[in-house]
Amino acid sequence: MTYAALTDADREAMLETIGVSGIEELFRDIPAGVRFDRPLGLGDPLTEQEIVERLEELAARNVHAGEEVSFVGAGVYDHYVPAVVDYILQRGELLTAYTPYQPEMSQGVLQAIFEYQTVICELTGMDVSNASGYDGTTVAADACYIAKHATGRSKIVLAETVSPQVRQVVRTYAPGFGMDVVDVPHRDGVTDPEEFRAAAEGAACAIFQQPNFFGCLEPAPELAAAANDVEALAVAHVDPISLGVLEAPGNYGCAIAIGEGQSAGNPLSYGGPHYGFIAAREEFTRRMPGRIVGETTDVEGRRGYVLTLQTREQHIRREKATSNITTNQTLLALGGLIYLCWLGPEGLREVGEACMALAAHAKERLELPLLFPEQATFKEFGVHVGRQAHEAIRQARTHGVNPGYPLGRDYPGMDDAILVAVTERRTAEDIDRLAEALAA
Amino acid sequence: MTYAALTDADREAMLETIGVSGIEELFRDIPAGVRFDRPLGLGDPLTEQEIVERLEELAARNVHAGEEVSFVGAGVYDHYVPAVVDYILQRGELLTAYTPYQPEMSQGVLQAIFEYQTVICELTGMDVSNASGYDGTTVAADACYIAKHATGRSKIVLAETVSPQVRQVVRTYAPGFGMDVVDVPHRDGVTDPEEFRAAAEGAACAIFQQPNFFGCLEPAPELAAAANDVEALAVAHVDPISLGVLEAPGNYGCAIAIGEGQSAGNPLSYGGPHYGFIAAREEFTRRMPGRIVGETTDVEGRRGYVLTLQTREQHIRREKATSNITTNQTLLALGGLIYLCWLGPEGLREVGEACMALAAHAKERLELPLLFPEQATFKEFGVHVGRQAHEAIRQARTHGVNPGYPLGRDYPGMDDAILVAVTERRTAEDIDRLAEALAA
Amino acid sequence: MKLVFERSRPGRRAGRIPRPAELATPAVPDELRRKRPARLPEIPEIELVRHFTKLTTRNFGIDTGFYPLGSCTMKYNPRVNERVAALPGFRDLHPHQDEDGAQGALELMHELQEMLAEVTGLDAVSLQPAAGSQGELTGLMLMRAYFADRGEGGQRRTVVVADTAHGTNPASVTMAGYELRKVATDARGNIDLDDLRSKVDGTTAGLMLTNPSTLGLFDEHIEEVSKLFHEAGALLYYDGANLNAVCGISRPGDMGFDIVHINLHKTFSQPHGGGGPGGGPIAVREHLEPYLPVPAVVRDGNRFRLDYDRPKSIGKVRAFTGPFGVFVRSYAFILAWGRELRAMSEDAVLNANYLLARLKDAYDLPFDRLCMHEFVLSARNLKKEHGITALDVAKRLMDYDFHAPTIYFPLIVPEALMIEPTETETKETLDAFADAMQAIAREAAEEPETLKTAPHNRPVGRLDEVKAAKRAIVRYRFEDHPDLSGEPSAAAEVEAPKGV
Amino acid sequence: MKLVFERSRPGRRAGRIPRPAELATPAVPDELRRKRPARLPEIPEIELVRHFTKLTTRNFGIDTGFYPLGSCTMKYNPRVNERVAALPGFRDLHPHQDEDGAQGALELMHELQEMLAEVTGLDAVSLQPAAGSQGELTGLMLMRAYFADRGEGGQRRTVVVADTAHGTNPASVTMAGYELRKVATDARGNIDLDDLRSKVDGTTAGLMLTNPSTLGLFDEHIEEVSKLFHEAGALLYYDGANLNAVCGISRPGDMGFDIVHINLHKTFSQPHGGGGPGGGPIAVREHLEPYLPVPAVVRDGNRFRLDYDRPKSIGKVRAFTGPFGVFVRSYAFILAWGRELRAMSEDAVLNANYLLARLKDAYDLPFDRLCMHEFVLSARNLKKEHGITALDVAKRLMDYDFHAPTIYFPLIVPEALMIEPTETETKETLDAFADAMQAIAREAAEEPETLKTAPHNRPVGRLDEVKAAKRAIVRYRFEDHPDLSGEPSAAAEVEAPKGV
Ligand SMILES: Cc1ncc(COP(=O)(O)O)c(C=O)c1O
Ligand SMILES: Cc1ncc(COP(=O)(O)O)c(C=O)c1O
Repeated sequence: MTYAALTDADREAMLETIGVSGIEELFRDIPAGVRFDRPLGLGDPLTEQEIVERLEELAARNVHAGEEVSFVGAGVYDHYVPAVVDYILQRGELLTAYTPYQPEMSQGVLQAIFEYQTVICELTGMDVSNASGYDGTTVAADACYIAKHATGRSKIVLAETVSPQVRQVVRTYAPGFGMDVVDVPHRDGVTDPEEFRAAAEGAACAIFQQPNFFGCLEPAPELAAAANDVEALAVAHVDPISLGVLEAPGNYGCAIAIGEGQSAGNPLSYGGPHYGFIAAREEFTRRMPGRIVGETTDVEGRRGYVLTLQTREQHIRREKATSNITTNQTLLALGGLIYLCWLGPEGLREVGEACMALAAHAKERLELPLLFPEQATFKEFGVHVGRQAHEAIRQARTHGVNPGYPLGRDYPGMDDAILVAVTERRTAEDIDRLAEALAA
Repeated sequence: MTYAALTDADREAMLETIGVSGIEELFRDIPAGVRFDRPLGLGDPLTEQEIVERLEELAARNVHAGEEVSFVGAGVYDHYVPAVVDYILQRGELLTAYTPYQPEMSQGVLQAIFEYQTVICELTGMDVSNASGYDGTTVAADACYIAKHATGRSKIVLAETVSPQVRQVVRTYAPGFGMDVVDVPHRDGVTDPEEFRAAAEGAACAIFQQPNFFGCLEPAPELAAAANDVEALAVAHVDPISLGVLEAPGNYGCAIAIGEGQSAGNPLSYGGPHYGFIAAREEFTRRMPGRIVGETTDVEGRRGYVLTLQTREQHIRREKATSNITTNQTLLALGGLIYLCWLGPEGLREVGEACMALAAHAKERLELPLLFPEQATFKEFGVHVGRQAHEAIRQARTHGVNPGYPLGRDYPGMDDAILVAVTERRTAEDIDRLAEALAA
Repeated sequence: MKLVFERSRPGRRAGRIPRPAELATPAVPDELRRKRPARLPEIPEIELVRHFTKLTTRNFGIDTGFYPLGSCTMKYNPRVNERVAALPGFRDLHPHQDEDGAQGALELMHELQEMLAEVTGLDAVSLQPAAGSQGELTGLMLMRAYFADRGEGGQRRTVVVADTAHGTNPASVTMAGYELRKVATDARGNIDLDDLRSKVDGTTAGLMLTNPSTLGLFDEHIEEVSKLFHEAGALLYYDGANLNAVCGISRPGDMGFDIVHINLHKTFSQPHGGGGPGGGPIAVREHLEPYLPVPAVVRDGNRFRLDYDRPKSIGKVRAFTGPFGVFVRSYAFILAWGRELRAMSEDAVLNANYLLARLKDAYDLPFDRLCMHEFVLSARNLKKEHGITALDVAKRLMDYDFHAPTIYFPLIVPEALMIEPTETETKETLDAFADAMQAIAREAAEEPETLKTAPHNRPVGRLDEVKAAKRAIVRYRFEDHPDLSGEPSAAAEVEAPKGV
Repeated sequence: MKLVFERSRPGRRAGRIPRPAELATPAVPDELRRKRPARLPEIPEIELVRHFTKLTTRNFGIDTGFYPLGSCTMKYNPRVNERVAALPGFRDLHPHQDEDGAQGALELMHELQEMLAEVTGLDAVSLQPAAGSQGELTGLMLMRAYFADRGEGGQRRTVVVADTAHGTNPASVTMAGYELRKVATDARGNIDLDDLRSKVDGTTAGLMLTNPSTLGLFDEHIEEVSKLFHEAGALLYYDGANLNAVCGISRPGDMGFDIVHINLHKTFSQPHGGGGPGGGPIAVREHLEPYLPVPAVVRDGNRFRLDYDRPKSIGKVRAFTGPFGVFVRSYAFILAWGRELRAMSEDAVLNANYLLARLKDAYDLPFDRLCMHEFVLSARNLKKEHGITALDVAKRLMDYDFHAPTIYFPLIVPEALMIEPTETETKETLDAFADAMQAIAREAAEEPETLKTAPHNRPVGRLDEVKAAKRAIVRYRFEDHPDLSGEPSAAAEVEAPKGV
């Protein structure tokens, strides 16, 4: 009863006011046949101290990124999250608030979301962003739903170089949308614009990823042009951390930009909660899923912020809504906002450059055959390790180094390939250790 | 330049407004002979990420209380500090405030200190508490300074069972106060009231500790009576955690109660910062050192809080002040306040009882000769380990158990004795491990 | 107050990034290189902290005060949950970590699955969905997969949803490719059984129901309802948003539901963070387990692992195994209550009934029954008599330092005020709220203008939502604002004195 | 707002303590047993969080806004420092841990000692003192020990202190058993050399000086001053409260000082927490090292240890090795600036001079020189002409959302306003503050009542300090307040609406 607020005396007085004889009577509308009449099969209630002990015990059975030299990425990255982010997100006025339905009570979170939307638009070169999606996979499904309604078409084109999990989620959602998915195979680690155009013929949208899952730089402007040629919406899945050095999708013709926000301001947290972002050109504003904050004024003409364009949403449009999303990932998105403000334009460029420089160094230092030696990469790249990747990983981990992600898990024929991610948290010495661990 | 807020453009504009040609000119009043004209011998500026890496590296070279089963106490104790304490103390409005000189800007901290003072008075049975002293040692010196002025006498009597560090600090301060210190030796682990009375004859104050440094329960009411008999101020040094089960000093005739607050709401933190508390009977109010918060009203009659009785203090009374203290330990004291509110009267009793129960169990389970088998104890007790204590400790630590504090460090002839502290964080299984480690 | 962009000055910065000076950055091919940097704000860290600190003080959370937002279960969010979620072993664990380096995380998830199975009375749990509405969609996908597997895929086209349902239910039905059948509510607030019978047939895939409903009422005919669907070969989906009412008291599985989602951010205390995150695990009956998303978290003796080998699985609905940090908090919350969880629901229901008893004379009560964990009043009489709407009541409550209830929902109640106090509020708080609500009802008669112009002491007055939708300004328009960089003096930036 | 005791109700609680049920608690002898429990509040955790959250929102910190409290160096307190201080390896380290289990802590302290020695230009450092004023006292104890050791203990009885000195200096002199000799300030704000010569003789143990002084002025004759004392065989003590002005620019050791305290909570960014903690390490010249407190933190090759074997040591001034958590933060802060620390002091001095330039026409400037990191204005003209005091100016600044400067200090300046902006403020903030100060100077002439009745928008109006001292209510008087437990209804607890 750790969090109970009533005393027995309170309960008695309250039951009297209600006019019932006991707690049981409050449940009289529940048919006898569906009442639960044994104690729940849960443990003894624990005190705070015991809860912490139990959770520390479980946490200690994990090997976290601070306990080994980790080059694991593949969609979730160990970038540094500054202390200000944690601090602000822990402030109760923000942490313990619900969705800002009453704007006068929630100007803080509303303005912050408006700032977040602006930052996402700036990063991606788009006109409108929502307040966040669940993660980098579900925003891809969202983009397809927009495209379906915007184009009246039902084909989804997915480059094979898009993150496998994104592709799986799109495939899971597609049948409900009445859509089909077509894959475009990679050619030497990147997508061929001609093949992409051919596939996109008659498609609602065509999705590629930049940098792609292999870490390679796609010919993104050409891919967008290919989609545009055949009037499929060009959708770019981008890593926010790359957007200080790589061009914004809005600047090379994409209709929609989506991505996993984790790399910008969220901890690894075993895969969640993180935030997905989705931004689009102005014409898609009223097809966007989820919450959007807009600027307005109060009765005295003061600037203020509210949830807006709500006629898109499920609580008004119900079965005709642009999406069913309600709870999103606002807190994590605001982590992203604070992080990106902390970086500023210079910092964003610097973190991108630092990753690139370290990754380039790692490529050389490892002295292993590259998976796609011809391609430019950002912070991640594939190498052949000359044996089963999971075996190499297992062995390297005994040396305190986790070398990366085994690509064979998703791509047949790549059983000897590891995807190595190098963030600004890794050093030249770490890379030496990686080289030694993989050579061992 | 991590925390700089000015840009070069700002600097130029500002220098122009000032009317100087460059930064150097601002320092023209500094005689050439005392200017420093080389770069400071410090390292390269570090980024936040690098700072964290460096500090993590250092932290990893310590063995903290979560990494071994620790029974170390001897003045600082591993009690559980709930998450609410950390959270509130980290809120910037409190964390980054200075002493509340402008009460209208600082009602939060002022009211909280007023609440803290009340809680300390309640715990100790006293009438007035200040806003905190540095720690449990310096408040003993403070008590002596009060006693000197209140009695016009210059002898300090210290039971030998008072914490060695407290005694050392009193000895360090005494010469400046023009006071002498007399020790009263222990008899079988506690202080003899007759000897205490004899020593207190002509003394300004007589200080004992309850529970004492050996963990034993002193005949505190008799010691207080002994001091009172000869008109020396009776000063009790108490552990706040014990005051749910042990009588309050104010209720058995003490003039002043002091103590180390750490056990109530502060982390171990390698010995600081923690808070010392000092509370006294009403007649000593105007002799109290340091900040005191009082209740008042504003122009409209609303209740409010201010720093009060300031004519005691150094910024007004200067060389005639009751103390030189300015900066104290408010934040830590408020940690204590929040912790004690979290416990409530029931919780305070429970934590005391839990410690006693576990310690009593440990006494039996260890099957080692007790140092003072005749004495009742609270959460700590001494045992003979049959060899050099530091050797036994070293060995036990190789089994992951830190059995306690080697009493020989302070008490000649106790080289084979270890002071074992058992808090509510230890379990019966931990005690089994202790028994095994000491038997090994 | 200023936007963060309006605090920006060229050349300022907070964060810096270490970079080994010796390493060169490879050139990015020109056509891929960013040409114009994103206009992120340039501010020092002190300004960043002040800006976001100030924003939070313009926000109201459970930590600020009473937050009776119906259907949202705004209970105390224990601080210890934040402490444990921040343990490096959880916070810094990579989701692609080898299973043997993630045994603690896997065990936690497995145990949470078992806890949720016990509370819901069902057999198997997937923690993957990110929120309630994704749980719904996932549940409907399970229905599709189940019927497809049985060869009834083409036939089962419709899903029945109550007219009191949350908007996510019909929206999920559409997104899952089903057709909606809406069923009415009867005079006691139960599903109208006659109407229901006319909506269920061989085309029915299932029912989506919240029970207790969004009216805060337990459906007295739930057994008949369940029988009706099962006899038609259809499945029952339980929208678990209101689970806080019935933990240990009545289990969805025992009521006959086959699929349940649980909103971890409601019943199990995950803080909602101003919009999310949440968690929407789903629990299902044994025969639906094969269709659950992959990977499943399974136990082999003392080892835990991720099982991808589920040929009938619908696939993945989000990345990895779900919002793990949310699981840590919910798990910690359930540990705190343990087998006494029933007492939590009891107090939640008691608090709601107490408030109801204190308020039913001052406001209209459309369904005069004992409620469960929440209840719905109507301001229709205030509107008729004094022109005071539910919105006015909500705004006026702010002047009393309370967050407003949910309003205008459920849709079948005009001028609805949906009030959910949760179990963590004291009697004094409930009394203060009841007093305020009663005072407002009096004010409606005596000084209606005060209500219509409320709120009066928030950072902004009543905001114009229509204007916002019309103007659709959804990001800062740098172009409409002066370039502040060259601004000569800051005189203009002195905010007007707030006193006098 | 309510006191926490006024939220209490019997039987409520937040924390619970685990206790192995099988173990019996031994009885406490009756005469030692607590009879009546302390009246700690009884409240659930949600109320605890709300109460203390609300208290913090009634407080102003650096995180809230500009805090130019002279002599307090209210600079940005980096959040990363809180992160590192909370690392379990520091936070949960027992001070009696074996040295081999505390090598990281010892190394950190040793390195911090070296950093502080470098910044002060001295040879040895003790981190033990808990704050500046304890540093002072410790320094004076060192003087005593030093002279006693030289056989001059009886002779050296006096310590010279400037009339601009902080109150701690004279108070420390008395507590250390010395007699005070006060020395005057000359027309340029330096020590009056003539007066000084008359105060220094064979009885002099030393000087205590702040340089730059509390006027924010660097003593132009510091070399002569130092010579005078050293020639008299006396020692010089540097009150390091103003060290933020001179890091890397001029070092106390090079100025001739023998003992220095450093306020870690000023120059080195330890947050002050509404009153403390702080840190007051002292740095000394080699010949004073033997007298430093025990234990010393020393290095033997790659190992660090605590050295208690210092026969000439004054002893201990507080427990253990000092406020370790403060060291972690200050160390992290110094790492951030590194060898560029000089730039910190340069910006601090630049910011102060800029504000001075913008304000010296609107207020009286008693010493018309360039300042260092702070400066002192006087409101004496406003007082003479309009009856407006420094206090009125301070209170009125609150209406502009600024914390007030230090006022009525140093004592030699009537109606003093002592302003220290620190290096972490932007030019816009300084401009906004200067604009406000100028506006207030105008208001003093045009609408003096507005100032005299300020502040106008704080949770309370101007508070009556005289009444507080007279009534001396320094704890909650349960006896004066009704027992709330039996209170029938909470009607009385509805706070009045704040709007309308
Ligand atoms: C009854 C009901 N169903 C579904 C949902 C959607 O849940 P979520 O916000 O977790 O997506 C809500 C949320 O408010 C709800 O109240
Ligand atoms: C000039 C001066 N000296 C000494 C002190 C005392 O320092 P502390 O508060 O750290 O004890 C202060 C503090 O304000 C000060 O400003």
